[in-house]
Amino acid sequence: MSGGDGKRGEPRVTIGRRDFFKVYAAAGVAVLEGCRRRDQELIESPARRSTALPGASVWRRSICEQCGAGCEIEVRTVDRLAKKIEGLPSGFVNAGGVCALGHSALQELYHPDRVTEPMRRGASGELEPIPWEEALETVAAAIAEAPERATLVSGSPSGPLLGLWRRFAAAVGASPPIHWQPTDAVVERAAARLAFGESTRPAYDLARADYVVSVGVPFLDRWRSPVHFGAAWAELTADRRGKLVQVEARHSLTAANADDWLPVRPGSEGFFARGVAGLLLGSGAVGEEERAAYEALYPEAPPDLAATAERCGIDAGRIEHLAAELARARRPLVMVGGSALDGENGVAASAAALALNLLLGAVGREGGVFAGVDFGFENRLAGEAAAALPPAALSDRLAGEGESGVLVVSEADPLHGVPGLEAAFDGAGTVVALSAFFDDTTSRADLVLPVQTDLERFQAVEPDPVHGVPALLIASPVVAPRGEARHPGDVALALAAAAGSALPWPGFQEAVESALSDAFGVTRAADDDASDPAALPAPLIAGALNARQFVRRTTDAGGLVGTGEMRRAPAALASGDADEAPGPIPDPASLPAPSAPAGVESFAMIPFESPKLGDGRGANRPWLQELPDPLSTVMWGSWVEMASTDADRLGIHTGDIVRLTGTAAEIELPAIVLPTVRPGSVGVPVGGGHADYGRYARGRGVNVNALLDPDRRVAGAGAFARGDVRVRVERLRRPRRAERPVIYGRGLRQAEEIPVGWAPHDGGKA
Amino acid sequence: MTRWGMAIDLDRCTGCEACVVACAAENNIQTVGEEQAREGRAMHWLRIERYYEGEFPNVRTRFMPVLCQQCGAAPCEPVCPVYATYHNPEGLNAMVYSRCIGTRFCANNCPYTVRVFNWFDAEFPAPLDSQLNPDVSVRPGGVMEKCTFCVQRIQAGKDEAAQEDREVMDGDVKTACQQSCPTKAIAFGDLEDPDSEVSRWAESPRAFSLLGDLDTRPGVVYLSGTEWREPAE
Amino acid sequence: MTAAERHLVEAAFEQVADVRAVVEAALESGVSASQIEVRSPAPLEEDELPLPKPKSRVLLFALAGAVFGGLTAFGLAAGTALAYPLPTGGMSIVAGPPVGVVTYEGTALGLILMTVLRVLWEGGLLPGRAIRSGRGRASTFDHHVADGRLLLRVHGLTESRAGQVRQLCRPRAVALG
Amino acid sequence: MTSEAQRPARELDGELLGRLDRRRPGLFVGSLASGALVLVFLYCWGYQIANGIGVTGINRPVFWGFYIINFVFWIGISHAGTLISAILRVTKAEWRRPVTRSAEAITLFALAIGGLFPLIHLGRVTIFYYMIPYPNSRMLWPNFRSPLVWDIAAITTYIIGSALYLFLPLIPDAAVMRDRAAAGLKKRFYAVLALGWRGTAQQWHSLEWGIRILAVAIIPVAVSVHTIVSWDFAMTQTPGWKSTIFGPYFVVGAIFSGIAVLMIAMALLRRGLALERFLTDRVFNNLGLLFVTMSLVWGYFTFAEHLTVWYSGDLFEKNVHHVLLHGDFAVPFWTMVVVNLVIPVAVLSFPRGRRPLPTALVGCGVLVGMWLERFLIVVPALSTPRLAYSIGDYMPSWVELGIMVGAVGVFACLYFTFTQLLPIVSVWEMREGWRHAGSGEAGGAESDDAPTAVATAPAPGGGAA
Repeated sequence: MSGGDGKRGEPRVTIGRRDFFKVYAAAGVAVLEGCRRRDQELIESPARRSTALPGASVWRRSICEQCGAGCEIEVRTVDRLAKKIEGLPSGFVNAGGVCALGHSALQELYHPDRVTEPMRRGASGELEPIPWEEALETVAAAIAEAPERATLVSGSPSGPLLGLWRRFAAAVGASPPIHWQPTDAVVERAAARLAFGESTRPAYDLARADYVVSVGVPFLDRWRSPVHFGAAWAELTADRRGKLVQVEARHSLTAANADDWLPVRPGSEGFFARGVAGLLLGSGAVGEEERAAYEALYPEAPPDLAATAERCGIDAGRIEHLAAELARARRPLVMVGGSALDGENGVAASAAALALNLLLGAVGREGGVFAGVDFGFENRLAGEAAAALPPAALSDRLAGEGESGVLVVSEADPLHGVPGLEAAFDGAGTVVALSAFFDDTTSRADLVLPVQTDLERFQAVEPDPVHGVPALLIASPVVAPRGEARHPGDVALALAAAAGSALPWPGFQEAVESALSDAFGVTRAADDDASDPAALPAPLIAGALNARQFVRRTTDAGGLVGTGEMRRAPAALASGDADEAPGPIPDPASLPAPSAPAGVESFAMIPFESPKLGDGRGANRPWLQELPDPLSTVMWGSWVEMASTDADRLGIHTGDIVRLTGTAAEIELPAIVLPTVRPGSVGVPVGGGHADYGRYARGRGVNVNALLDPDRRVAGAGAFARGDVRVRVERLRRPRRAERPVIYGRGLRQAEEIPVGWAPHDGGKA
Repeated sequence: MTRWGMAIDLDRCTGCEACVVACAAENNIQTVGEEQAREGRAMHWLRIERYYEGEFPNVRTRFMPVLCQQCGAAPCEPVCPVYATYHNPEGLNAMVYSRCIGTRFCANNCPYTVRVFNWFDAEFPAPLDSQLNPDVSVRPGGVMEKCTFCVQRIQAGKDEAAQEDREVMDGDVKTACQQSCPTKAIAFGDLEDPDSEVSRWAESPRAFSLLGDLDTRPGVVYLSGTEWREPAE
Repeated sequence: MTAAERHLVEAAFEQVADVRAVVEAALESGVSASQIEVRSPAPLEEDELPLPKPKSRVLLFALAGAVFGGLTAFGLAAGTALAYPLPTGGMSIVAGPPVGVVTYEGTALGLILMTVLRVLWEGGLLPGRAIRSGRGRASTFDHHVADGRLLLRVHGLTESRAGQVRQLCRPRAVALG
Repeated sequence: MTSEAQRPARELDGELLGRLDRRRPGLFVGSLASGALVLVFLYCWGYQIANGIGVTGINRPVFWGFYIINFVFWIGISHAGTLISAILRVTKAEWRRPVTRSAEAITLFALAIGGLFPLIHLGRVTIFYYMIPYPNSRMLWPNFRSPLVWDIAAITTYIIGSALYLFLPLIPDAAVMRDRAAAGLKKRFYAVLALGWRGTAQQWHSLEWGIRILAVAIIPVAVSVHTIVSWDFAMTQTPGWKSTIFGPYFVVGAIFSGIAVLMIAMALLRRGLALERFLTDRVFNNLGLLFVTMSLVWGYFTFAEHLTVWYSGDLFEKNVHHVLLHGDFAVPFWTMVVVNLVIPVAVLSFPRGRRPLPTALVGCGVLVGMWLERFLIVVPALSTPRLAYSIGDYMPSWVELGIMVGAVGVFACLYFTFTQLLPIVSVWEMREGWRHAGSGEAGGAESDDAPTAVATAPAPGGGAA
């Protein structure tokens, strides 16, 4: 099930953003319905409560904000406590599914180590509770003192919230906030600007392609929406219709499920894309128009097969085979992301992979790649404020900030995510953390402001591009907030007011409502609650509306005519009148190959996000800690994946403690020897080794980010480069009892085979 | 008569383990902590078995969700001295926690090793206990447990159908794992009803029973387009 | 039994042969066999003394106990299955082999219990079942038995007859009373 | 029959009684030391009940561990006594006389401890009575299809039978103790035990009938007990357990370990109580022959068990077989083969090896070996389940070790106490034997306490198997 493309095979209609808003305007009232009441009122409303008998289940609709995917969920509540999260079957992105991380939002909500009251570091150095007003005034005063030296960091996936922080920064006179977002999001935009001339994240129509080459995209692990792409993958491969080829150095879960896995050398993905382009160009299967578009970007001759095979470290035959199949496929598609864009050459590499779609005619085509257009609500809330800065700006700012600045970190944990920031933090003046937990950053802060988690707050989310259809998801709170936690948006507004630069809204919800009113030209007073009861069954909370229903309602009302598909190709390619036409871009094939340090045997370390802990956000949930990693089956800790051949040579057995030595630091962790690791490389999951983050995460595992060099950047993107790090690996010892990795499939070291008996099913009769 | 059954399409399973967490959330399964998990005492009712075939770089990875197979002729049932596990009329291997004295005989006799044991009393530090499903009892220490096919959901589905004065229809009851599955690899329903989704899946030429030669007559059907071969020497 | 016949003679002997001689003489002198009781530290052979052989129905009771135990166990196992008809593991409601095993053990248990009960009953060893006419009562001469001697007790004698018996015993007895 | 012929018997009698009267400080020290182990046992069990069964090392998939191993081990040891003494009684082996009592006591105490282990093993021991059939408000009775309920039936029968089989022949000896004791608590205690035994002809007659019947009845019970214990394993689907040979294999193993412990106990008693006159070299020779026979029979069964598995090629069975013979469990497996088969045959095949000290040492080895055998039955099969993903391992915790060692203490404590309180050599049976010897044509009792022993001891092990 996919949203927004009701009629398959119809001629594509591209709509400009302005038209799009017009189309949606008629349905504005429906959206506003979700914004009518304040959260507490909603929960305490006698009318609502009458439906909720003691002990009876009430299902409330909400948005999952654990990542930026924008899965729509229903939350089962009993006696006003949240019990269970399920995917909304009509969900725009998830169509009923929820991932492991999404389920665990309940344990975030009810975590025993939540921050529930504002705290300030007292004279003793301990954090002590203080009243909200005092906390706000303290922060506001600090910002007002030297606003130009204030640094804001926001990690929320919500676009409108980021817009609000931008507005806040502009109002108080601080520099624009730093958007603490995944590397992919930053690099993809930069690469799309190069390849497609528009800096929108590409949206991939995986489900309707028939031959997909995924260059490093771990879309079944944790990338954008594993739920959506899982379903799309199932559709792609159903009845062996389509084929997925994973081109990735590490054997990720996606590689494990792919029909073919090409374990290219880490960092050589761009070279690989260029090599494949060369084969395609030479195959005669490429049309003139596509050839011209491609060669406009890459005037140089692509590398030949032998050079590609050599650089990528894989069999030339396999590359040739892949190119031949690509050329033959009816609806081929090349995706790029994950480890392909983690390295310093990430932008060039992913641009090269994206550009393959030009060769294949896959841009704007069904089963191809589209422009992942935002709804624009970030900007509506931000007004004229300057754009947010990329993550790497943080260490630049901290490095140059000097003593007395204020650092406000909202819903982000940069200390865990980036090495070397510790020292810079010491230099920063007052550190203010808006957080629900004492994570690495928060526990280091001078002031801690408790914020609400997903299910406690009013939500307005522009999801990551999945369908290529812009959407805004809105939901009311599901349960009352714990303790004194507040909405981070409300905190921003209160801070602005306290700093004497009050913004025009009393709260975040009103800000979103106001933006919707502006967008659709309707008044907030409009109310059609009674007009369409079927769409909102009584037990469901009015207010969680998604773009899909929005469209349906609009369609029912006759407001949306002849839509066809609403997604579109990147503007530059579709209309040809973009501001910046794509021109020649850096050829990754011309970049020098990374050289191994001489003398010591070094491994390419691939940090990766495991499906369960992600970037570390999931590390504080017991469900996720005790969830076995699907491939290594490790629970409760970090590990390093090694190839059997390397392990044999170094005398390492599964469970042995090994030391990884990088340029600046070393870490010790248990080895897991797998037959799927590319020799010469090691994989280490990120997200472990929190200095704090509640009882389930504290000190659990190892933070692999310690090995990264904070000065390495993805060129041209403002993101930290974490790919292709060279490390030395040595065996330390057999593990002590308490060090042994917790391996769920304990027998796997003895039996790698499948002992499964066959028999036809007989209906299970007794 | 109803025979509850489940079909799992291995060709659609990505091994993402969303079902495993969904199951824990629905069924109040305790997390045992690092030390206990290291001892092999993690309590997942549903596990994703991962197997590799072949050598690098031509390794094939297989995932197989394994849960209680709700056998028609369940080896776990006769060995229980106190009828704590028994066969209910709808084909479920029901567990009566309050009767279980913890001999663990049933677990030894389960060819699928899907039974898990509460080695200690469950701990849900407040307010994590706010999340507990009121429809499912929290098991005390010393008691065996396993997948119930979300029997509380089956009961809820029946109650709802009874209130609406109708039979339980296919699709009325969804297990937590099935509901959560992003790729819709799980079907659940009545195997006696030839029109149910699960029956239709079970008719597939790809369908097979896990360890079928034991003739335990499982209520879980697996579908796979490629053969799961037995190990060589 | 009259008061005059209440005299009791007890004598401890080292050898069975001595007892045999005394018993033979006593019987000849008109003492009834039923008046004579010999206590020994170990079982005597059947023909060692010219006294009537004791009778025992232990075997009969043992067999009856076996039948009773077997039937009880069968009823318990089969009855339980019928009362709680749970077809576990695809087995039939009353599954033969398990019932057989339980019946087997029940049979053995019934047999053992009845055997012991009957032994105790016959030996007058059950509480409240003292043997009539002073037999089996504690004697001041019991320690002789404990030390490995034989104890001859002749009950229900008149005074004169008691004197006679004493005379018979005197030459051979280790102790006499 | 002359008085001269009786004199040695009187002397022997006096000597035996003298031994019973003597103060034995060694026993007292032994009781004290084993009493300390009893405290260890109680502490560990109490700790486990208070904290949960999780204080053990068992896990998934090794759901059964040391407790079940020790259960089988002790039940096996319990076959020392009742079964062996019953066989010897039924076959009228004269040399049984000094042996039976100590053997039967071993049975009773081993059985009591063995029967305790399944309870220790329970997840919720506080409601163990759910397994017992009696009318109750829960409206459910036990499931008689479960081998565990068969176990309860069999062990109950066996423990009652063994206790009575120990008790019946003890009544005359209790009377001896009663009559030799000075008035007081001690006398009252023995009086209660003696039940008013006077040694009348009727009492002896009934007692002999009773012993005869019990001896016959207890043999099939003993066989059934260890067969049913084996069925706890053999009735399952588990590879490595599902075996038709397990019934007789377990019975043979039980008798084997029973004889081993009997040999050790007799060597200790002979030395500790200076019973050389009664537990003669001849007794040890005879038991040694029985011992080596059982070793060979055990070896035969072990070979047959593993040969069939190896030959079958069954995938899952072979996995278990592999870890046993070549894998993680190879060291204990081959150790077991050495101490259970190689050493006994090498030592006991020679008359010099069948003397008290060597037989006792071999017995110690066999005890270790038979414990390992039970370990190798329980753990490898469980840790190698069909679905290889769940393969696991097992390491006992200190609680399990404490209870295991403590159980030995409980056994020793009970045995020392018994030995102190009651004649460990059956007085009346010895007297009976001397009388038989005295009346027989073979001559005086001093020449040999059991002249017909060899002739009347046809390999009882064969009967048991």
